[in-house]
Amino acid sequence: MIDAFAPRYLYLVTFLLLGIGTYMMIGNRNLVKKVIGMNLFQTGIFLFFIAAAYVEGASPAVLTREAPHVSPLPHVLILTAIVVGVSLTAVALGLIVRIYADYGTLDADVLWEVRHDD
Amino acid sequence: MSDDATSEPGSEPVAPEGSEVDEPAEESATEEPAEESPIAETASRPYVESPIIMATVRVVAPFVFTFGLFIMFHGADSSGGGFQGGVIVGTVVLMLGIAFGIGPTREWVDPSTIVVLVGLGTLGFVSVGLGTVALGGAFLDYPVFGTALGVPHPSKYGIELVELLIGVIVAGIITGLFFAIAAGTRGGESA
Amino acid sequence: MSTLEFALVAFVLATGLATAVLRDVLGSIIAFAAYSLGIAVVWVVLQAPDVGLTEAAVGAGVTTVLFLLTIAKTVRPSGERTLERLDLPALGVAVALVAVLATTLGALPPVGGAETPVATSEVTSYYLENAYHEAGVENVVTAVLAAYRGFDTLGEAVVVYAAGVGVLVVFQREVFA
Amino acid sequence: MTDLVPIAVALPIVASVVALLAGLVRSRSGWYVALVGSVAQVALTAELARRVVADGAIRYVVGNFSVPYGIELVIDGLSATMIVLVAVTALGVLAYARRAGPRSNPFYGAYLLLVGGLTGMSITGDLFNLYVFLEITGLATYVLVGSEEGGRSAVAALRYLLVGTVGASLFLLGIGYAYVATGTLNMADLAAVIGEDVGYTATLIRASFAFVVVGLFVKVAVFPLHTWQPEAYASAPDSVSALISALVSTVSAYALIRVIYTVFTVDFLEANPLAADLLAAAAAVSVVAGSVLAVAQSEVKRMLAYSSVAQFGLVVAAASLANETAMIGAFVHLVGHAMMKGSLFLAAGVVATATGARTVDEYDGLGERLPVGAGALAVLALAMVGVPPTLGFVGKWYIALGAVETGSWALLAVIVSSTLLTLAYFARLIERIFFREYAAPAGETGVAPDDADVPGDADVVADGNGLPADGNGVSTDDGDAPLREDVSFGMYAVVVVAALLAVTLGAAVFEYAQFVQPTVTRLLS
Repeated sequence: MIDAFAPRYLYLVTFLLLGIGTYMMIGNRNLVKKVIGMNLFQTGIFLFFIAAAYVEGASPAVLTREAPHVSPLPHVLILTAIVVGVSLTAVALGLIVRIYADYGTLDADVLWEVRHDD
Repeated sequence: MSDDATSEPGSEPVAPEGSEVDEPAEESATEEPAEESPIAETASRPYVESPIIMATVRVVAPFVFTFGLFIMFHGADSSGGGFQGGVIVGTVVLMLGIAFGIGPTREWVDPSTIVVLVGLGTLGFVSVGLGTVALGGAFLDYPVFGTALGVPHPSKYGIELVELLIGVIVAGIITGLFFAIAAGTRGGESA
Repeated sequence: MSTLEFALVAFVLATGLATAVLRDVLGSIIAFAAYSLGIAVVWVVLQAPDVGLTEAAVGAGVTTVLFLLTIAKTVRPSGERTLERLDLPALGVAVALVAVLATTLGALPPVGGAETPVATSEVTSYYLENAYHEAGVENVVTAVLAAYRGFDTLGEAVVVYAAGVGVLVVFQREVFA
Repeated sequence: MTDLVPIAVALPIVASVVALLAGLVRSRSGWYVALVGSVAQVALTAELARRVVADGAIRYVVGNFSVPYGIELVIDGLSATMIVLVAVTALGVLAYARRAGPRSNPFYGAYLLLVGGLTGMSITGDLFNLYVFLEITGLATYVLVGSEEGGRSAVAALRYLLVGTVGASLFLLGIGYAYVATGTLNMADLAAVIGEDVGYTATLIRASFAFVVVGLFVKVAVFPLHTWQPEAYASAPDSVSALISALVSTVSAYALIRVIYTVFTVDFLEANPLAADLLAAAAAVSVVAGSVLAVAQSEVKRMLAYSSVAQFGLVVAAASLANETAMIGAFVHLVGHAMMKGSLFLAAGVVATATGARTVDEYDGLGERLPVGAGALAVLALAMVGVPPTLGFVGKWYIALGAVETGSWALLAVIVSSTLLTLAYFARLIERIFFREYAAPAGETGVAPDDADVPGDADVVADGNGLPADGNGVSTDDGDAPLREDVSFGMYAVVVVAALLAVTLGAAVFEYAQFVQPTVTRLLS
């Protein structure tokens, strides 16, 4: 059991981060914290890819370093995904600033109420 | 690594700002829209007026800027690249904004210049792809620069060019986002 | 796994959890910045320095500043409590998700193994063998990013551009003023 | 010259940047840039579609690399359908947006980005590249939803952003599982490796399938993952509601079909009958729940939004059958739904602009007050219900035939009941429009007449007529349209042309079926 688990514990960390992110997006009422949760959720997935690329004892995928190298492809994918993540965060925060200017609150529960009164 | 250079100036001085603003706004959590009042005042007011921070930023900014450029071109042969470099260059403007106030910084970096930079960066990237097509290769087919224009190491310089363009886009957007979110909304006027 | 690695992962999980349970948004943001730094170090430990550098610049740097600017523009819930009240339905969903995901744990290849499909794949070895020869750069990550998967990177640049356009649309402006 | 393939993505992006930069020189110039860009995009995609008809599928590798290493773009019959649909719809909605707005240049920047993102999603043959374009599309959609004045659209956009990001992230996690199992990302290569080396019943492949499908279900808005959708459609500006209701879920559904059948293949569904059953079950629930919720809405745009939840259930049901006829039906319905639903939103926008009516109750006696708008709306609604010989009927007919061929009687029952349920919510609307008396509430006179605008719109007339790029030289019968204040001729023209097309295009479906037949056969082999 432990033998099977130990080499894969990073994947479990991925899952836990996804769990925390999910909890924050649903459970936290403050919109900013929901966006933080979204970031945690995404980094959880990044960990999945980077852990998959890792090879014990290998060096980074730079050819001046000696072989063996870790796989560069997941790193490239995650670089792109990080950029996507920060772009989404920026737009989300822009929306939050506007919501606050209009409603004066960032409480998701209150905002749903306000919306239904429209 | 660059962690300290990028995160430190950001997190420290802005922090007290949050605690100041929240009091007047908290009770307006009802129907009343908060209008412009908290926004207008924060946008015009410099963040901190600490001479120490101003002096530090004045000294550090050129180095961080150079470091950003270095990272931007460094990606070919070791870690780094346009995106990371662009972020660091953008951080310089953030530092200036925090040290000298957003208002003066915004006058110094003209807002429409940022839009132009970002637009030209994006256009430039697409044009590299279209350019290789025009030279008879595939989309983003860098070796064509070598066969058609005689550029030595065409792939390497193609990659560096793309990294530079990404750096320009990213630095511009970071600066722009900083200004835009710091300024907040502007009533109902649609531009 | 070394003690260092273990401590690092524990730090990441602890700061991640702290962002969720701290009621004060500022505290949550600071915890998130610490979390980002921690995870950036994890990337470096896992031999992904490019990703580490980006995470440090983006997660701990830009994202944190944007979060701070946002709460400076908005409101922090007043601190009558330090911790958030536990939301049971959300916890249920989160636990269910983790449980479902955990069922796949045994099927995943061990981390760090040299015989995983990722490490032995034709694509990986092709990149490592041909990057210098075909793309002319020593950093294979850069070669794949800008050359082999240049179209993705164009998309990435467009995403960044889209964020800029998006914020302009959201604020109904023409320039970043 | 196959280089047109990446240019189909590059062109809208360039146009988007030009629209943004033009705003610095002259504000409100974005619409003209978008017009030029969209016309060029229609021409480009039409040319690509013509080549697919003539020479079969086009495969293109960006950067001249070889296949699993570089990113491959593929245009076959189905992706050609999508890119033409995207381009034509974007152009059509532009004719409406000329007067209706929003008018800022960044808005049109985002508008064109959406076109670029959707085109990229349609033509990519690489799983991760699909994720990138999914996110470009997502970002553009979120901000377009949030482009309306007032807080409501911002709240809806933020909610959409959070839910949509979770969907896209789950999709990325699904890619991760597939990548960890195979070490490759090219769709065709993935299919080969999964079939030969990994096996269809491997846990990682099953997990990958589950996450990819759930992630895309969020984007398609299948019940119960649709929660972002009604508010997003209802609170966006009318032109945006039309554009995204017509395109975003449609291309996501296309991506779902593409991933299921190109990456996992029919063999996966055969090896895992439970997966196909779950797809069908989700579809059935979506059809019923979406329709019931639509009946319960009082706001017309929300009703139309819930109707989409139901209609996409139908498409997913067709996709789960793995049958050629049903698959053709799915695509006919995707195209038909895009056209009809987009136009219904535009028609609702025309009604709201001219009379201020936004709820079902306010539609009383609309037939007399606004005969053209109400008439077009009614025709489109009947086409959506599936009254022969409309486009809506033909799509459902093909799907039903597919269900009969595979002996899926339960799904057949769902399809038939979906027609009745669609009738239930649209009949309510039509009854109010034509069989109720208008009781003017005190002080309500619609929009005050301020600017007379007919001459200024001469150029829009041309766009309205240029819209149906797919044949059928329909002349707009607009003579009787009393142009009310703020409803431009272009707005009327789009809606009327779409209504006519919804009725007449049903006849062209047979030729379309012949066109996509080879692609569908290959997809399902």
